[in-house]
Amino acid sequence: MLTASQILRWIEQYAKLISEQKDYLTQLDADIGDADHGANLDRGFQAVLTKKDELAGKDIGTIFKTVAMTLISKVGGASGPLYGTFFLQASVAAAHKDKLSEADFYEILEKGLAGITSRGKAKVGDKTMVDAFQPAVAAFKRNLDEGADFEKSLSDAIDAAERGMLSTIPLIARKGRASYLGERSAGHQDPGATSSVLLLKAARTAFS
Amino acid sequence: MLTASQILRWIEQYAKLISEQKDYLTQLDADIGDADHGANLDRGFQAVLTKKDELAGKDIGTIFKTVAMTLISKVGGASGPLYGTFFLQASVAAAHKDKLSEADFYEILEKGLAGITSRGKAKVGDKTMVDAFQPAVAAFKRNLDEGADFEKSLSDAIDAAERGMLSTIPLIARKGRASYLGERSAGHQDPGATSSVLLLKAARTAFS
Amino acid sequence: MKKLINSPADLVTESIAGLGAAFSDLIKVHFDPNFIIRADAPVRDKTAIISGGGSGHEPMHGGFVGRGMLDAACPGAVFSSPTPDQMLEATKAVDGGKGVLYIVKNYTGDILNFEMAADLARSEGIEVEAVMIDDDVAVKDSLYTAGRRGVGTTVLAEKICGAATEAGTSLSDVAELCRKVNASGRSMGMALTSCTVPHAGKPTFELPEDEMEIGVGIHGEPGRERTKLKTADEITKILLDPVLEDLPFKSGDQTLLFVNGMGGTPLLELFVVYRKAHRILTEKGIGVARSLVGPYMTSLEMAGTSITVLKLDDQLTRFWDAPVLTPAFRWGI
Amino acid sequence: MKKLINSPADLVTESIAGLGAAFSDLIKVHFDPNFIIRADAPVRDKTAIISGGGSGHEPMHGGFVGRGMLDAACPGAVFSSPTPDQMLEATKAVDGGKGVLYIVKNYTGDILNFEMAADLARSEGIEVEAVMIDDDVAVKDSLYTAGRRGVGTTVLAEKICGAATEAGTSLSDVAELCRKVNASGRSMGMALTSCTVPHAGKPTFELPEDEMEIGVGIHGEPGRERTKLKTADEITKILLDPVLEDLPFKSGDQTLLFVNGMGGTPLLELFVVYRKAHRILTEKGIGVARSLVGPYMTSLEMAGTSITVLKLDDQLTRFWDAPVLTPAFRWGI
Ligand SMILES: Nc1ncnc2c1ncn2[C@@H]1O[C@H](COP(=O)(O)OP(=O)(O)O)[C@@H](O)[C@H]1O
Ligand SMILES: Nc1ncnc2c1ncn2[C@@H]1O[C@H](COP(=O)(O)OP(=O)(O)O)[C@@H](O)[C@H]1O
Ligand SMILES: [Mg+2]
Ligand SMILES: [Mg+2]
Ligand SMILES: [Mg+2]
Ligand SMILES: [Mg+2]
Repeated sequence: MLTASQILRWIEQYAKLISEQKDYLTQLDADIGDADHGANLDRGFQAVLTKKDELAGKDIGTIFKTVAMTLISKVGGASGPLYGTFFLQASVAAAHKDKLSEADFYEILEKGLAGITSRGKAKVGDKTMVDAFQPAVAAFKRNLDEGADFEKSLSDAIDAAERGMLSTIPLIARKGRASYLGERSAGHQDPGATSSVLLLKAARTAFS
Repeated sequence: MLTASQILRWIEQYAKLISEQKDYLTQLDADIGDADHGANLDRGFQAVLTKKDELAGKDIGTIFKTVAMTLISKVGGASGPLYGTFFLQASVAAAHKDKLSEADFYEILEKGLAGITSRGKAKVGDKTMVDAFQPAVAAFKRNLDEGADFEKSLSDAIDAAERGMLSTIPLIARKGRASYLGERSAGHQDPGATSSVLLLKAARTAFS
Repeated sequence: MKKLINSPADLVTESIAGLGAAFSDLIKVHFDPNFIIRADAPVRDKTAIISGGGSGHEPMHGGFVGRGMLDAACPGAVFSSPTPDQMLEATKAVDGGKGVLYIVKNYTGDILNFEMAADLARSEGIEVEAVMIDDDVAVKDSLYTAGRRGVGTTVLAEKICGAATEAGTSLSDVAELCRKVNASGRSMGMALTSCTVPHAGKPTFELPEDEMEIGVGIHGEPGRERTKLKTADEITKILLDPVLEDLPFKSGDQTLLFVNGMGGTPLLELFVVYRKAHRILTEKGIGVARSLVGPYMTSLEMAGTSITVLKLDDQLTRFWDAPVLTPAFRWGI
Repeated sequence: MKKLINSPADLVTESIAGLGAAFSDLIKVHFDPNFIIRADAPVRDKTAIISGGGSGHEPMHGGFVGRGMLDAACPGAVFSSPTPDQMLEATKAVDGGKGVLYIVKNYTGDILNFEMAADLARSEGIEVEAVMIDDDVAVKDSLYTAGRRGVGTTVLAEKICGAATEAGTSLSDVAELCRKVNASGRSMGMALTSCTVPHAGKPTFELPEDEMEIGVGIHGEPGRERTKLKTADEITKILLDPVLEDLPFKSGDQTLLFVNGMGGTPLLELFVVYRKAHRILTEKGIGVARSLVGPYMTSLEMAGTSITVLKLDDQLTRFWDAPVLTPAFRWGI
């Protein structure tokens, strides 16, 4: 079972990773976008961190809702509404909960991903964060169905996300700003897929 | 005696020197001015060259007058009116003449210089073309008074002009664009003094 | 990075504070969330228009707020779409009871954020329509991608639609008009140099001294192709040909020719481009009835230009000519 | 050198051809000699105003020709004063029988060429007065040098004097007014980067990545000193302090605050500078009654800014506010 304070640690850990990796994310975005993905997410998660104290002791649904609203109002760009929607849908799934089972955590990932795809209309192969998220959620589900423990499920999800992230390199983007590039978008790793991998990696650090 | 066609050759030779040295003159002007002295003079003298054919057979006064009007209407900047006035005053001194004696040539230099100083109000030491012109004219006069031959008179004038040109290096400019620099103008050779030396050197080549 | 700023984080807020101080007779600036509204907002019984997008494109959009053009502008961080809370607050501040049109450039971020704002505004009982501008012919038009970017036609649509709302046009009619302007305008741009996003601290891309980027985006997004530098006349033709073919523009058409500066290109050069563009159109029998030349939709200090051609009819011409009083556009008043 | 040009030699002519094509309703462009006159010139029984100078400072001066501002502008080669024959022809084309005022920025080349033009015009029976603008406090004011350069106040003088001539002011009175504007305005500028003169093909000066040039001239002439890069607020103070001390401006004064862009600096940044300048003035009790922000007197693509403060009275304010219809300034008509 994951506690609310572990969830909070997840968010903090992600904020830390984003801040450490923001130049890298921005560089990826400079190659096929507009050089702001790292700055965007960092602005959002730094704003989330200022609410850390008020979130201590709150239920998980409230934590996700606050993260969602902060990202939506601070990030902008494509990633703001997309990550915002992820956490908004996660907050619905976790409403009033103080603890999450492995199945609950899966539901969060799955509902969050559904939020991203319903907002952004991207499919696997479009060279977006969905290329990392979708195989990760599927891998988690497979493990869950097979009764694997949380650690292994998360680990497999991260591996799948990383493979998905790397799979974006040869792709021609069909969604987001990189799609304007047409064939010139091939040969570059998608920044959003990269930040998605970090989200799962932050979970491993926070939960172990 | 100098013939009209020698005078024409002087002008052509000066046009050639300016065109060869225009980047150097412009670079001197970039250091303490606005990076256009070479381009200015070259524009003017290229325009003069287009009138070469119509000037063949004309008297010296007419040649100088045409050079003057062309420079005045094509050069702009400070050097346009100044060199233009030099040739305008020279044309008055040489009006209707087909030949110039050494004394006539002195009068041309002297009247031309007077034109420059009356228009530009610069004195020796102000870090302008006058720093080259004035000692050159004085040296020519000295030789003339002593009965020296033309070649020596001109040679001494060139030496004096070069010394004058070099003397501008440590000076703080008091006239023209370089004066805006105040003390920062010291340590740089004046572009106009440099182009003035070339005018006399062109005479030596053309007349010998 | 050499910029006249205090810090990347404070740049946008300080800049709109300056804009507000310089034009306090025309506009009001609201902070946190950031938006700019015309000084007399809300105008009763007038359809309102809001636009917005990342900062770094000034005078767009904040400079277009005022009588005869936008009712509000929402500036995001540099090159990042603004957020729904800004748009929602701006919507509430300018709604005069006749609803609000959002003019949205076609970028995923802008689309998603305006979409969320529209949902929120409608849930508060404000009628909202959104029209997307996607006029950049440098990008292939495809159902399977994010489609074409919104560029120069945006400026023209905001002027024309703003005039229409002053004349009493309803929300649905001004939305229709905006779609018509979008359908009548085509653009393409190029860059000689990159811009530097303040947060990134270094140029978005590197262009060798003898190369240029054709079809560049206004956020420094790479374009169609990178080629050797050419003369202004050649570049003008490279930009204008696909623009003219796309609509297509035909002999006898009347147009508005808009030569836009990307920020770092001097007006002296823009007029060289304008001259050639005007000649090409004239030679094809296409009339240039109206013109706009200058840096109106910029990409920070990027050197380059974009050309927009808008097909005019009497209605568009009348609304283009109508009085306007904003920081960037001012005539007839 | 990366520029949107065909060749350095054709640049100015092609650019004013573009200007003329874009604004054929407002101006007429004459070639060889090059000058730009308002479309309805000569205006009978109106004092005419001519200005001019090197090109590369656009929209100054060609963009200022039109009703309520200049009757003619004479563009020289880039950064080179125009020549007397241009000025003479322009003078003949705009004289409406009441004489012609030359507004001349204090550069030796401009002074000498306008002086020759005035002699020529007078010899053809046209009454001419010339007023010199020398408002740049970065340069020491001395009787023994060429004195101060003419910078930002020129733009304001041309607007104000143009309005005065529309109101019927005589040649001697508008010359007097022009001297008053010059006496009431002070300016200082700075550069973050150099400009590149097309003929020269490389930057006029090299500024290391962490340095700036304080007191730079609009032709890229070196300034007062080269210092480490500072924040926008610090730079604003460095420029504004000597401007305010020089007149001096005092608490209770009403002013026009003009933050000028040198060409390569985005509007986004200029408003950050404006914000701080406005604050400094306000804190000293100096009122900012009118504002102008933008690239009006540029130095090709140089990045940087200059600040001009003009002390206003009722007369200057009235003429500033008066209608104007030129490519660059347009209001009230
Ligand atoms: N329609 C979409 N669906 C899912 N993800 C998307 C979509 N469009 C863009 N993205 C993701 O957003 C990332 C870019 O985010 P960011 O740079 O913050 O926004 P912007 O593109 O507006 O500057 C891309 O790398 C991609 O992963
Ligand atoms: N008042 C003056 N009297 C004599 N020579 C002058 C004067 N002012 C400037 N000059 C000369 O003109 C030269 C600069 O010419 P140029 O660069 O062509 O004109 P500008 O300074 O207008 O760009 C200077 O190097 C100097 O020798
Ligand atoms: Mg981005
Ligand atoms: Mg010079
Ligand atoms: Mg962005
Ligand atoms: Mg010059």
